[in-house]
Parts: sequence; structure tokens; C-alpha cells
Amino acid sequence: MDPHADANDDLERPATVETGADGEVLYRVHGEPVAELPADLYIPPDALEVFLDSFEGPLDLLLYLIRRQNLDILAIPIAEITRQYMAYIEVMRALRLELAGEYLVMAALLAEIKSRMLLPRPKEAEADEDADPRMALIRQLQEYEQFKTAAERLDALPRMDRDVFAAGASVEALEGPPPPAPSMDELMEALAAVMHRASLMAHHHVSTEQLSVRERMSSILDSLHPERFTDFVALLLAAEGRQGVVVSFLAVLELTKAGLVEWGQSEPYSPIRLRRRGAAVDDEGGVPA
Amino acid sequence: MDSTIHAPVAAADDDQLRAVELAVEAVLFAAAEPVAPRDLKAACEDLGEIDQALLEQALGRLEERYRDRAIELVRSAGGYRFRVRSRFSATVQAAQPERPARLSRALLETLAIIAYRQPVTRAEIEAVRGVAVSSGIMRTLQEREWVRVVGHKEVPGRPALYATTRGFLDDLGLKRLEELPPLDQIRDLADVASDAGLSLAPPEAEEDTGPGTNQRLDFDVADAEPEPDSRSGSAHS
Amino acid sequence: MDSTIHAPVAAADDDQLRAVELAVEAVLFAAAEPVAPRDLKAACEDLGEIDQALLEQALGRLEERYRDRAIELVRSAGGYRFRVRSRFSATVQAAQPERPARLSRALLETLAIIAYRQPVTRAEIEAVRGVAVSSGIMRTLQEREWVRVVGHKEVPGRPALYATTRGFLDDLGLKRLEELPPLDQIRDLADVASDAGLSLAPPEAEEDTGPGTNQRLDFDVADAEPEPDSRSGSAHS
Repeated sequence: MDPHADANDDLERPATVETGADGEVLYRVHGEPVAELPADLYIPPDALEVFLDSFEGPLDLLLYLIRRQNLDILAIPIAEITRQYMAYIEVMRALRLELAGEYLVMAALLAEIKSRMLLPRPKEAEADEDADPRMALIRQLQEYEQFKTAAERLDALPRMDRDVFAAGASVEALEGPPPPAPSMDELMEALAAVMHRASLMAHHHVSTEQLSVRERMSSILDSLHPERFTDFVALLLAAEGRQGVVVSFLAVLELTKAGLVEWGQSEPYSPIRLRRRGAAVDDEGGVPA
Repeated sequence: MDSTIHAPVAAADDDQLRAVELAVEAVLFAAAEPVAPRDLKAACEDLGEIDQALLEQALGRLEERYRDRAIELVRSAGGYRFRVRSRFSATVQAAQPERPARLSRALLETLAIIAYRQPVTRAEIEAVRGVAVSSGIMRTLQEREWVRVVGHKEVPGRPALYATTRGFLDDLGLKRLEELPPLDQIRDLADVASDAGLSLAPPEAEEDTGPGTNQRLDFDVADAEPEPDSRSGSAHS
Repeated sequence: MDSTIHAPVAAADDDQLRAVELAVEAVLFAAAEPVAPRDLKAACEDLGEIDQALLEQALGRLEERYRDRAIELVRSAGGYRFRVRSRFSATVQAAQPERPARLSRALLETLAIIAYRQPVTRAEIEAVRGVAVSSGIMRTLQEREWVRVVGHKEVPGRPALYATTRGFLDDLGLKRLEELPPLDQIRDLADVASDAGLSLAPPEAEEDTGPGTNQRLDFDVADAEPEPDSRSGSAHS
């Protein structure tokens, strides 16, 4: 890594990506082309982020660099691999991709190993594995690869609910003491745990909406028929007043948005009617009302 | 006694009938709830043209097959399913070493998500939980009559849409779903609990928090596919 | 062909065997999870003295009974269960098209390290992977009941020690941890020392560098007691 490049530099002099005359992409960092970019590094710029995402960390990236060239981990050419690794890091930094700290720690480690390899080795230490400054890294890479492979094999095993399915039967006919009822605090505790977990994952947003609408969605869906249209007005209860109408209306809109109901009107200004989307649950004669 | 001309035809039909019988058997044993005839037919799509008569013949054979067994094929409004015969009630109970006094965490989480996100499919529940929901749990929730199927999403496979029932509210002592604590309150509890490593204080279920203060879980399920935690590994520092 | 004296006895045995077979069938279909042999015996306690041999005979008959069917009787770490035969997986998937989300590589690698290195701390997992393990992954693994905390390491901070569960083996249809695919051997430096032009002593396991290069699969979960901490007593307080 360029020892002069620090984060502030990056911000002030953004890196650029240009397309050369021959269509080749040129990466520039601090205005200087990234000279050390190996010819086989080329990655379409828009693919870089995906590319980075596809690595599980610096060990994974190193392993990729080694394996791609059919090199033996045990004989890892530190100088060459370090050069390639640094080139990747530079490009990622140049593109301002968020880089986990571990990648930079590895860069420092590689640089250190490289410099130690240049030092003359004391004779008496030659038989000792410590004599090879690459040893610890080699061990780490071997070990990581071992588990990376194990993970792939684990994923390939037939798994319940994905590849194989349990066979069960309903126990509805059975008699017995009543099952424990859910208590409110148990339920809330479980929900809190789900929410906490979900908040740790990207893509999950929690937004507000009236729970009464959710409940109404279920009851409307349940009362609609897939073949007959029902008047929207018939879904309203006078006793619920204005708020009930609003809730029902919102519920119908939500159901529409989810593609669960369809609207119909025989002619302009005639009553709005709706039905559940899709054919009857049952093929012979439908469900009993 | 009939002409030999019919024999090969009968044999071919027999193979198909047996194939349909086994396919239906597989689907019914794996299902969490009764399966409608049209969904059974759809599952047998690869076995050639399946008409109503053929399906009923296969179901008839299945029924016959399990006549003397511990389970039976039953038909209800929603479709067909296998059910353990009632005379095995005591046997099944005896096998449960100590009846769980508490409901499993997975079951409670599933139930809570259905309550706040209904009507919801199993895949949507799984996307929120981040882990699979077994057919067994969905079956249990329905058998305890806390959850029911209120429809099917019109996408391939017609996944069931689940909602909570009257019985669920009754068991919690609620009149309406909106009497459940609002989500932001639960979220606060979650934060406090995880910080302190404490169990959650029970929210005041009896108090009517009133309508309009509730929130829903809007997990953008469509965007969550296919790897709920794909980014969490490398992006973490 | 035999004397008539034996006939009634044989008949009685046969009745009992059939009763046990049906009881076991009922219990297995009613259970959502694999059922341990002792729970199967408990279910049959009204049927007279049930020894291991009789139970196994009944299980054998059940296995035979379903030989040509869409489901099969299988044994995994937690006990016995019925499972849809894998050749019908596509049929079941056609009927339940909502596939569970794929597991991320980060999660699978973490799970693999726990499976082969257990009991293991989070820091040890991170040392192998070279990156931080997110809380989301550890929670997901525990929520899925594939991983649990079996104790705490007696070092400053007393970090949790993680191990895989019986449910993990059940979900993979395995009886013991040893049935996992073996880890690749780590090659010795001596193998290639000459190629590399180096003269190095073969590496030996370094006791203090923590997780060594040897595989450790010395857990027999099948025999493990239900108490979560049974194996970690020494690691406790």
C-alpha cells in the first residue's frame, strides 16, 4: 500500500476511473495511474463492489490470489502475492469501497513479512520453522482453507426443510390436557428478540402502521369469496363509525397492494365490489360458506 | 376375463395411479395444513394428465392403505391431510417425557410475527426470523387454533396466508388485535434487555393502549432475499 | 408345522408386536422432531414389558412397511423420525415453492468451525476466519438451534464456548458428529520443502497457539444428556 496515502488524502483527491482509448479501464489514485495493477486484475468497475462482497475477508482474498495462479500455499511467493494484494486494496480504496479493517491489517502483515524475508537469516535458526517469516501466515491460510472447504461440504449435505422434509400428521383428533397458552410477556419477549435480530440485518426496516389495519386485512380476506364479488359497503359495520370505514378502506388498499384482492365495477358509479384473487380453494363445488 | 388388448393399458394406468398415489402421499406428509385438490394435482404435474377421477382414485387407495394404521386420511374444507387416530391420544401423550410447560421460542416468535404482520406467508415469516419455520410449528399453531389460513397468495405454489384467530386473542385476554403493545415499545424493551442481558418486563397487557398507537413490522421481505445476512460477514469490522 | 403349544404364544407376541408398531407409528407421526428410543418405550408402557429387542423389532417392521412408500423411517442423533424420501423432494418443493433462504458463506464458515472445533469461543472462530463474526450470525445459529453455549472459558472476560446441538445433526440427518465429512488434512511443510528450496523441520502441533491443525471430533452427541452443560462441567466456574 502506498504509505503516503491516508484517508484524508483520499477524500481530498478522489480517485478516478477512466476508460482508455482501447476500452481498458484505468484506475487513478491521487491523480497517478495505479501502475502496479497486474494485467490480470481487470474487473469491470461496477462489478468491483460485488467482487469485494464475494470475499469473506483478507484470508479469502489471499487464498483466491494464490489459487488463481495454481500456486502452492506452502510455497507462497510473498513478493508477488503482496504486490497483487496491494493492488486490490488500492483499487478498493480508490473506488472508496468500504474496506473492513482486517484488510488493512493483512496488508501491513504482508509488508512486514516481505521485509523480513529480505533480511539475512541467522544460521542456527535455519532448521527452525520460525526462520521462515511466512510460516504463521501459511498456517493461517491452510487452516482457513480447511474450514472454507468444510463449509462448502456442510452446505452440500441434504438439509431438513431444504432438501428433505419431515413427514408428520395432524394431532387434531387427539385428546389431552389443554396446551399452555401463550402469555403476553412470553410473546413480547419473543417478538423483541426477533426485532433485535432483524435490526442486525440489512434491508429490514421497521415502519409504523395501525395494527387494526392488519387485523382487518385478515378478516376481509377471510370473508371474501374468490368467485363472487362482494360489495365494499357490505364489509363495513355501522357500529364502527367513521374510524371503522377508514380502517376497512386502508385494509382493502393494503390487500390490493399485496395483490391479494381485485376490484370490480359493473359500470361507472355502480357500487365498488371486490373479490379474493385466484380460483376457489376447492375444485369440486367450493368451500362451504 | 377381458380381452388382452386392455391389459397393457390397464398396466400403464396402474403405474400412473401408483405414481400419483405416492406423490400425493409425499405432499400430504410434508404439508403443514390440509392440501386442496388443485394443489395436489399441481404437485403431480410431471406425471401426465391428472384428472379429478384419477386423483380421487389415488386418494381412495391411500385411504385404503392406512385403514388399519395409526393414522388416517381425512378430508376437511381446506383439503386433505393425514391425522393421527384419536385412539392413540394416551400413547402420544405418554411419549412426551414432560409436557412442555412453556411454548418453544421458535413457536412464540412465529406467532408474534403472524400477529403483527398478518396476513403473512411462511416465507415472509422466515425472512423476518432469519431462520426456517418448520411445518411442525405451523401445524401446531393451527391445531391450537391460534392461527389459521385466510387465503393463498396468487403466486406459483399458492403459499398459504396466515392470520391470528379469535381464540388467540381470547387466550391472551384481548378483545382486539390492536390491544397488543405497540411495536416501538417492544423495540425499546429489546434494546434495554440486550444491553442489560435481562429478561423483559411484562408489558401491561390489561391496559388498553388505545388504537392508533400501534406499529407494524414492515420488513421488506422482497429485498431480503436470498441471504438475510450475506453482508454481515465481510462488512463488519 | 410346529407344535400347537407354541402357536398361542406366538400369536400373543404378534399382537403385542403389532400394538407396539402402531403405537410407535402414532408417536412418530405426531412428533415434530425425532423421538428418542426411551420416549418410544414410554409410549408403549401400557402394552406390557417392552424391551429393546421388541422395540427394534417393531421399528424394523415399520421400516419394512414403508419400504415402497413415499416416506421412510430414519434414525439421526435425536432418535427416529419419518421423512419424505429424497426422490420425492422435487414433488414436495413443487407444492411448497417458497424455499428457505440460502445460508451465507459467513454463516456456513462459522458453523463449520464450531462443528469441527467445539467447544470454541467467538475469538477463536474469528482467528480462523480472519474477520469479525457478526452478532447476527451467532444469534441466527442459536435461534436455529444448531449452536448453543455450553460453558465459559476460564480466561479474562469468561467468553462463551459454543458447540453444535443435536438439532444440528438431526437437520443434516446425522447420528454423530463423526459422520460429518472429514476435514481435509493440512499438508506438511516437509512435503514441499525441497520444491521450495527450503530446509524446514516438519511443523508439530503447537500446544499454545490454540486451535491446532488436528481435527477434534470427540463428541458423541447421540449419547449426550439433555442437560446443555453436561460436557462443560470442568469449564464452569
